Amino acid sequence: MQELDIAGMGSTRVTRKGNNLVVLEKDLQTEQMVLAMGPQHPSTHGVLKLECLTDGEVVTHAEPYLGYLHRCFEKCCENVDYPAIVPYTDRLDYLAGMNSEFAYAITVEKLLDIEIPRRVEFIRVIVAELNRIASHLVAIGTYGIDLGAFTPFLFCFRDREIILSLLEWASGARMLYNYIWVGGLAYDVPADFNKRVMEFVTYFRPKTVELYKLLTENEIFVKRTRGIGIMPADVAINYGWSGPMLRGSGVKWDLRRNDPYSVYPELDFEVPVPDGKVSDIGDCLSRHLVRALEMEESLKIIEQCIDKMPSAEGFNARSAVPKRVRPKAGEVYGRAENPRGELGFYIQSDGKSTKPLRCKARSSCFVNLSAMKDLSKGQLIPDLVAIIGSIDIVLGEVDR
Amino acid sequence: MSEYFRNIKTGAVTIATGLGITLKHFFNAVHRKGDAGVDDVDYFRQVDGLVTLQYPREVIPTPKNGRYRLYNAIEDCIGCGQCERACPISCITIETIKVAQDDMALCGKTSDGQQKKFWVPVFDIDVAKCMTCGMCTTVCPTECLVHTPVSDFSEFDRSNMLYHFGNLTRLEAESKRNKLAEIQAKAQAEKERKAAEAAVAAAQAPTQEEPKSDGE
Amino acid sequence: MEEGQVISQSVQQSAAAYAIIKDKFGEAVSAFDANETMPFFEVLDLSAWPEIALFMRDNPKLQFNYMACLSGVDYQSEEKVGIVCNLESLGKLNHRIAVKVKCARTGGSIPSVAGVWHTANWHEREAYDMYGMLFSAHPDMRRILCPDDWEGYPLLKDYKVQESYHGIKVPY
Amino acid sequence: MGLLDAGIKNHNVLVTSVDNVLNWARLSSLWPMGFGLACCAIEMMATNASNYDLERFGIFPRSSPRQSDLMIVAGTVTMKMAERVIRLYEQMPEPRYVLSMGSCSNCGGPYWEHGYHVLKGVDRIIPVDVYVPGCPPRPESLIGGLMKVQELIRMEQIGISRADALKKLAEKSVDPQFVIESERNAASA
Amino acid sequence: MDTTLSNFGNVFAFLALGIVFVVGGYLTARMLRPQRPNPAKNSTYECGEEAVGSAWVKFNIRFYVVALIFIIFDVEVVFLFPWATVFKQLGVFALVDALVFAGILILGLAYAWVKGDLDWVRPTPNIPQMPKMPEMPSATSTSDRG
Amino acid sequence: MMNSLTYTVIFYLFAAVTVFSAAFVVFSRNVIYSAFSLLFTFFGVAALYVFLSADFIAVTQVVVYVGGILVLLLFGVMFTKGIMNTELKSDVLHIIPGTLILAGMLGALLYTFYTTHTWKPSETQLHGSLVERIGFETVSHYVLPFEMVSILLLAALIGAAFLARFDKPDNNNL
Amino acid sequence: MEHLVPIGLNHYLTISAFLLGFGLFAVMTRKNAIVVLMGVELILNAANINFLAFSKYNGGMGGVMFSLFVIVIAAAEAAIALAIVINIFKIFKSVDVSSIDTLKE
Amino acid sequence: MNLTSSHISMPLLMGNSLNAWSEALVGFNPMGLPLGLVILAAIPLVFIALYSLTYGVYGERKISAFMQDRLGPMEVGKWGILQTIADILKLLQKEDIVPTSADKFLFVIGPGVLFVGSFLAYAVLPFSSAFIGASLNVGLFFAIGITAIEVVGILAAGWGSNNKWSLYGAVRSVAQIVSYEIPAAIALLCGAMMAGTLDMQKITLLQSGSYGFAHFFLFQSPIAWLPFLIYFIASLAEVNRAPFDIPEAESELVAGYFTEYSGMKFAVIFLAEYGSMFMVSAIISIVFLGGWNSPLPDIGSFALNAWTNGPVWGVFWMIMKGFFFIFVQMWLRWTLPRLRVDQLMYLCWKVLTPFAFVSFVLTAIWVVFVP
Ligand code: SF4
Ligand code: SF4
Ligand code: SF4
Repeated sequence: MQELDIAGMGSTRVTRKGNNLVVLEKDLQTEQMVLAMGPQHPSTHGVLKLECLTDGEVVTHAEPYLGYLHRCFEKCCENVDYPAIVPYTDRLDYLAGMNSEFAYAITVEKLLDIEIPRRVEFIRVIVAELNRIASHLVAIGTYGIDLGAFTPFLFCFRDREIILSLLEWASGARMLYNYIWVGGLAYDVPADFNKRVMEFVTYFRPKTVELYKLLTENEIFVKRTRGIGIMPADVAINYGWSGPMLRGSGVKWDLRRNDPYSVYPELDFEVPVPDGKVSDIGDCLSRHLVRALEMEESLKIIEQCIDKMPSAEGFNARSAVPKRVRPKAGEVYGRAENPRGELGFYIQSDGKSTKPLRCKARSSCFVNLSAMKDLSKGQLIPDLVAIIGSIDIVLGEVDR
Repeated sequence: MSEYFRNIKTGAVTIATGLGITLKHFFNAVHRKGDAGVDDVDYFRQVDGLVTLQYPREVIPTPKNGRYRLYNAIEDCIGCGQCERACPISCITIETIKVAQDDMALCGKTSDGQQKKFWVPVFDIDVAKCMTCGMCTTVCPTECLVHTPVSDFSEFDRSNMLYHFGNLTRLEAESKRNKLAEIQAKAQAEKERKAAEAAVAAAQAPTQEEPKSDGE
Repeated sequence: MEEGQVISQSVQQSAAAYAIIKDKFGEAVSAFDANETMPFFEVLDLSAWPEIALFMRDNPKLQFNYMACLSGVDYQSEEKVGIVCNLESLGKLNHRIAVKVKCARTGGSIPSVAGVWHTANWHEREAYDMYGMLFSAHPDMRRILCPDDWEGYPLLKDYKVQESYHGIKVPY
Repeated sequence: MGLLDAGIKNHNVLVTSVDNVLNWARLSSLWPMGFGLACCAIEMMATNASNYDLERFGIFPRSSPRQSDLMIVAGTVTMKMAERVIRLYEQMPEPRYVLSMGSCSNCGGPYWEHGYHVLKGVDRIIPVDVYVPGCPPRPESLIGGLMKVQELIRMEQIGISRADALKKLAEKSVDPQFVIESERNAASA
Repeated sequence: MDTTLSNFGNVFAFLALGIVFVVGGYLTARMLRPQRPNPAKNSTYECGEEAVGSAWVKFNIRFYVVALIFIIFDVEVVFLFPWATVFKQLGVFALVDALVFAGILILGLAYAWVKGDLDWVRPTPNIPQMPKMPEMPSATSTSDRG
Repeated sequence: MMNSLTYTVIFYLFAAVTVFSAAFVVFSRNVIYSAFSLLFTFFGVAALYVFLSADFIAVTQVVVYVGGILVLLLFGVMFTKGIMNTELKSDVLHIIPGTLILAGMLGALLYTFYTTHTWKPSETQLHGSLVERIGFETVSHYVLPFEMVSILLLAALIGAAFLARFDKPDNNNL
Repeated sequence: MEHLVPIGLNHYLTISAFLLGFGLFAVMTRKNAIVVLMGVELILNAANINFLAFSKYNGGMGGVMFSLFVIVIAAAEAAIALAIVINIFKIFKSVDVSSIDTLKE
Repeated sequence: MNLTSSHISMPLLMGNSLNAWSEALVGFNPMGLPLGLVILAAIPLVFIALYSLTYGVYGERKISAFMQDRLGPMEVGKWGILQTIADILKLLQKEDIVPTSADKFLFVIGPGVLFVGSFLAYAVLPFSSAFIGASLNVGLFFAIGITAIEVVGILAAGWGSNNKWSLYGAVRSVAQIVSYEIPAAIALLCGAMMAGTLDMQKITLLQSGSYGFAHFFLFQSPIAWLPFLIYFIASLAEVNRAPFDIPEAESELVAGYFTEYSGMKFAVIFLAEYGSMFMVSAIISIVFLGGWNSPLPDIGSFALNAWTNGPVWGVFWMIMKGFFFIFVQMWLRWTLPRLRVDQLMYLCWKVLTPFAFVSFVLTAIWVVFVP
């Protein structure tokens, strides 16, 4: 039994019994209620559990409980070969499988020190950016639902469906692709793929505007998110935030720019950060805006990649794929910019086996979510929902 | 005070914009999107309207390379076991029996003319476990193990999802196994005899390697 | 590292950062391992680790304000478990370094750095959950992913999964 | 004790037609519990969304188990979650159905071997009516699975237990091996 | 004459019908539905968790203030409705009367507004801070040195 | 012609609802039940007003008592007591004197009612609808009370708002 | 029995007497301040019934208007009284009327 | 006691305002129980009500689907029109769970009180010149006031469930309904002032005329749109519709005060909710948009208005107008995010109530000075 020091709770004493908070002594002035939000709750995006102490509508303490989706990724990794880990990485951040595969592939390639054909790199960037758009669409759509707007969600899913069909056409699966392999790709993209992607880009641009008008600009939406859940930049860095979350706090930090990999250095794109005009820096609205603007940047990247991509002639997507992945002994920490932030892999190889000795996934959601406890103190329940939504967690990655 | 009225105004204006958008969609509902798949040239030329696909009535074919149900054209399977080794989650179980020399013809060739050297009495795929990653199909040398784009195959009973592709019935397998064992026993006996002979005649060339059959 | 190999710029930066730390803490830290993929050093004096961490964060020449990752590792052959921290000076000096800390395999404990980087809080809990090392002075040392009453530390190399949990069979 | 509980033995025309109406109502208004666990849940959401639109069948997710008829176990059930799943299942009013969606909830899926913390099949804790394979199952497969649930409901009768109905269905159903056989023949043809 | 009464008789009929509908619905359902309660089924729903504590706690007072202000204006409206039916015939005097009446209450509203009683009190949310290093108990640093 | 049976039955129905629910309010040990059964009392009383041809007052009764006072009371119960059902029970003081007074008073009153014949009420007919009459009265005979009501309400509003202001965090320690 | 069938003034008076009695009983015996308030409301309702009954059976608008004012007063009283009760609760942690004697201090 | 109520010279439940339809049945008075007749007379009304309620649900699902590029119910009956019937029939068969820790009594009566409250309001809605349950002198006031009963039902349901989400939902809901009742009532007061009566039937009659819509109160005075808008917004809040659906906010409170309800009790709550939805739509169309009057004006010799008026047309117009507002409610619902509770109170007390007072003063002046 451990007594918790929970600020702002007056003389209410709380203890933890097993996995639950128990109110020991009630302060009669404000009686706190222990409220379990999740694991089955519409706004916890899966199976997160938030244990809240509430005083009326005010949340005085909210603690995330994880592990309801702990799927033993790291244990599985230690038991399968390097290439066979790829499908498991898909299942980390299942909304952005391509990006996870990408991060894993470049990490192992770093360890293996191999050269990748240029066309592969471009295809990887295209599919990863497409998947980033798809993932942001889900983030934005579900954020709409969290705040009570249902229609934007369906519009987002409608457009996401197109991306999924494009990716399925390329890779054979809709969500969990196993497409980016260590050293290459599973297959080359279909012949008409580039054309169809360009068509998608032209199709999608007006849709983002519509979405922006329907949701982001809506006064109610702005009022619900502006100034809520403010995270100062230095604390955000200290929390290890990355990706749109960190950029939402005004730090211009994007691994595609700041620790470039693949062909990103050759591409021209902006790293959107809030300017404090429409939103307060570091609040939920900023994070939402960053995501909304990033979709536009991804479209730009896709266009450039399709322009610059070498032709398919004489191209073999698996030409650099090693027959047997057995890296030399050593350790590596590789990372890539996922839609949710920095996805890193720490891999330790003993140089003998084809299985990693240790493969740890540093997941952005896990890290981003860890600030939840701090952010939620003193918020109203609706604001709590707005904050969780703006963190945009994917439990598969949080719990691994 | 002006703040107060400005708030009311922005609220009204943005709400009206939103309402306009949804109303546009509402009136657009007279159109329905066509059923071209994304691999179709016309995909992005379809009208903007209701996008719903009425699945059991209308179907957009899944792409050719779609990875859904696994299917093994067992006639082409040479029993090499690569797929089994490649599967990260071991949902394929293979048992092979070495084909006896005189059965070679019976066992047949793959469609590209390769002689099959193994009977595959057990080729079980547990599609309930399979994560459709495609590792097995990419390693298959004869491309007999493929993912079909058929995805809709739910079951009331999970045991129905264990697919048996083996090309021998249990009885046949039994007899083949016995036959092989016989041959092996004979070969063994031969070997022993030879070994004995060798022991007798100290300098003699070693016999051919023993064909060994293993369980899998 | 091998002779003659070109040391990339980032490794040089890390080496420079290491030099500052070495200056300050001397024997408490090991020699620098300047490999290409993940240059690191090890903290030999466990109790100095939070101090080193604080120094690394706050020293104006180091400013490792960002902890990218903290992974637990099982060094079975050495009879040790440890952590590997990937640190970075985000947006400031842009150099990176990895730090290793090891402790005894059973009943070992490592001082917590959750007071230096918030990130470490949950990561240390995860390392505890997976490897069983304690982090002293950690504000909230509980299991994080596995249930509280889970037996054993799953990522240890010699982990045996329990037969049943709350009456539900665990293995397949 | 309601009609649905009663063990009516003799089925006359009236009972059968009442049966048919009641079953029709149940199968036409299957409200699943909005309950997403993992990746499969995203596909479930995609199925609910515009492109496949489960609402066509009257399937309309509710967030409280009290108002739902169907539990779609969409994703990996872990040991930590298992008890919650049981509780949520129990909190659903009868008649209730369970659809296991995806390899993970069928039998642990990709994690069946090394996933120490993954429940190897949700049928270990709650009775499952229909299994939908896939990882994740396509929306089409989920719809197919839901049609299977409807088929099951159609089979149920007053005084006939779920198990009996399943047995009947099993008699009716085609051996998947047979289907595969024909698929094979088609492929070779 | 007493149309009031007869009309309220119809209202009563509606009341009776409403009750009949509800009770009838419950009874029909009772005839049809299965009833297999068990402790787990009858436990309180709390997102899949075991419910901790009861919901019957003293609720936050904020909603109460709303009801307080409401009741005052409610009574005001009660007075204005009869007035509304006749003021046309009574002319300016009645108008001024009611405006004074309403004016005084608007004063009350203004008072409450100025005093901030109409604001929904929101607590100041916590803004995350940099971590603080705990006091280092040197004893805890164990002797296992790497 | 006159359907006195229906009339009487319905009257007794509402009378019973009123009296029994009022009794329940008083004798129930559970404050929450008391409060909810007050709904039936108020509703029954409103029905009695209808029988007394006071339709407007009846609706006012529903609006103010049920919509306002009852909600206030319910909130009051929820905000003050709580925690467990058992704590909703309220103790009773002075039962015996209370009962005695109740019985005595009731007896006396009823005796008076049923023996007094000096009340020879004559039914009077009201012309026009009651609402309009009330409307006229408020701005003619009762104009002063009418305005006083607004002052009273203003005072109540200010008073209640003042009292309720302890809610503010800075006043929390009162 | 003949008293019962044609509904007259006495019926209303009887009902109001019951309400008054119950109300008084609550006010006198119950410790919970909120129940006491409920009792007060019952008494006010009893008064109202009488007003309206006499108004109906004696004519005139006085009773009706008075009952209206009674309702106003009831509302104001309930608002203030409950605000006070809640304040008392805040201070004394109880709505038990008998335990609030510290008021003297 | 000589006080026979002989003045009640008419059968109790047979006033002259009983509509023409039931007057035909007056002579038929078996066993001295005309009450039965009235119930008979009310049955069609009940059916209209219930039918509109249930089809409100269907409409909502279809409309939302079309706004979201979906098809909506399709498979249950042609175009899914049997969907709602299937839903209700299904709910009838569902087990009815009463949680152990709930307060049984309150849990059971909660939905009933809620339903009766919302249903009673239908008694005073005129569906056509000859079709009204009870033509009360105080009809409008009654319609406003009866919501109070719903409030108690909601509190009973929320408190009785002993579920935290339910309690939050109930308290939020009550606070919301109660506060929005003020602007709503003042806005309707403006309508009553223009009409000079509270009788719904009379209000409607006052808006009839050969110019069709021009007689509607909304177009009768230049300020009528203000109370109209205020009432519309406030009524959204009163029936917990988006953007004021915070009591049932799915993403926050699971299902609000009916989280624990299953089976028939849930169906009853569901019906009550949709019932109130139609009710407020009907009230707004009666007070501001002429109720059962045809909006079509006579154009020259085309007596469009005269042709499209009459008892049956009345029902048609009434239901059309009601559905129009339901459509607008859904349109808003499927467009807007949800407000937060403090914003909700801000909107009520600081925007709608002051504007309601403004419209009250303006209307009063308009009515007195502009004949
Ligand atoms: S698709 Fe993947 S999981 Fe399935 S059998 Fe093949 S290798 Fe195994
Ligand atoms: S890899 Fe292909 S040929 Fe080899 S055993 Fe598997 S299916 Fe047969
Ligand atoms: S079956 Fe596959 S897609 Fe579904 S939850 Fe499991 S891993 Fe994810």
